[in-house]
Amino acid sequence: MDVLYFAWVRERIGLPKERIETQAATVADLIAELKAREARYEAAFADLSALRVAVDQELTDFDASIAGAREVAFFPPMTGG
Amino acid sequence: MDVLYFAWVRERIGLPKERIETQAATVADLIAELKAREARYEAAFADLSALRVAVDQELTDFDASIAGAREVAFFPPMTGG
Amino acid sequence: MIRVVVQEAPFDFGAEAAAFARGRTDLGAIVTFSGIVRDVADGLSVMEIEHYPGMTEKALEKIAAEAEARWSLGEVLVIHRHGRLEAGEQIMMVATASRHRKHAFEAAEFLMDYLKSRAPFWKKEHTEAGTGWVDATEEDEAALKRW
Amino acid sequence: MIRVVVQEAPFDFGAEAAAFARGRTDLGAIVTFSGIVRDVADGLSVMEIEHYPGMTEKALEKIAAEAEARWSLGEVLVIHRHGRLEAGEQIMMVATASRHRKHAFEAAEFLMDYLKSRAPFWKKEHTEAGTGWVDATEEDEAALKRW
Repeated sequence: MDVLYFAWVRERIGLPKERIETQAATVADLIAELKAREARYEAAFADLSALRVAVDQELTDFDASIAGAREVAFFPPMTGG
Repeated sequence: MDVLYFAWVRERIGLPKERIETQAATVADLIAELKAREARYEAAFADLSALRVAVDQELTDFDASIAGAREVAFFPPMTGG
Repeated sequence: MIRVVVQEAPFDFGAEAAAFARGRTDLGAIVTFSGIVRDVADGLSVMEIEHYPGMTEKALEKIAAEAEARWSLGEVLVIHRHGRLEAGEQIMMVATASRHRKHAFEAAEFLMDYLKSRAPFWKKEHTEAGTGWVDATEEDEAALKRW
Repeated sequence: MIRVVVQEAPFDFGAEAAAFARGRTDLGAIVTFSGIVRDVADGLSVMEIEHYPGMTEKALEKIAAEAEARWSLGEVLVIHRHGRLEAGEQIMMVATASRHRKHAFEAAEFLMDYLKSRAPFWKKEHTEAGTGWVDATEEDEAALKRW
């Protein structure tokens, strides 16, 4: 699936988008997998309260299923308007 | 002093403005004086709850003093906007 | 800064909206309200707006000054027409500019609520069904209690 | 009718405001909100707005549809820019048209509150003091509880 990063999450991880093959069942599982990879992921996902997630372009929670998802995006709280 | 009428008050009384010499102390006294004059005043001032008054272009109450006032205006509740 | 305009002539809503608070880079939030003559039922309608020259301007200035005292506003604009207006014509507009969107919104609502019931305008409608003065509504009077 | 526009290019606020709900003589009340890049402190500032192409449009459509479901609205417009904006430039606008001023006001405030915290935009400020992502505020999050 495609994993997207925006704003300072993108800056910390160092790229806007990557393709990840995963067996993770939920967003939380995917985060655990990413954090285990490298320090930059550990840093980006250190404080989940500062993060938001969208699965297939819908805002959702960290315990949401990602089974069959095409796209998971991580970003800080939004600041539109 | 000048007495002004607007909207249906003007239509009932039949003129927009008239000069009135009066010793009335308050708006209510002036109204009593006008009502005693002619049926069209009686009709216009029949229901005071449907009327508003301004003394020298400031909204006020029927018990307000008109001593020294240059201009008293009667009209229905306003419908601006 | 307060600007109050009472006139019979049409005004250009788009141009007024675009010019309002232009160049004020200290104000991030701008709200406008504009009122349009509605087609009452299906018959073409004409709206006649009577006002109290002299008092009208004073009342609008006072309402705008009150809004400036209550909220943090950089600019306030009130334009209100009188005379004969056809369906679809713009009757009036207010605009408020603030650093904060909440201030701009609340001040614009306040201006409208007061302008509806405390500025000396009276509307008469001419429709196919007949002619009559628009009644003030209890709803409009009640709206003032919020402030 | 809902119209949602997400674009990098500037838009003409006056022209959009003037064209909005034009000819809808059934709608008497029109509210617009527009947001402008403020000068942070005294240094000239530049605002960079990042967004999530695809999700942004969907999120704005959803927020606008929710407003239409809650209030009696004839027209809804949302325009939001992304990319690099200088102080004084218009970031976005919303517009609502209704028969009732209360509906038009509330719907516009609702759109703004949701757009602030639920549409995928992120602002980065470049000022003389440095560069940084704008933090979401508790105030903006709390504003959603009203609805």
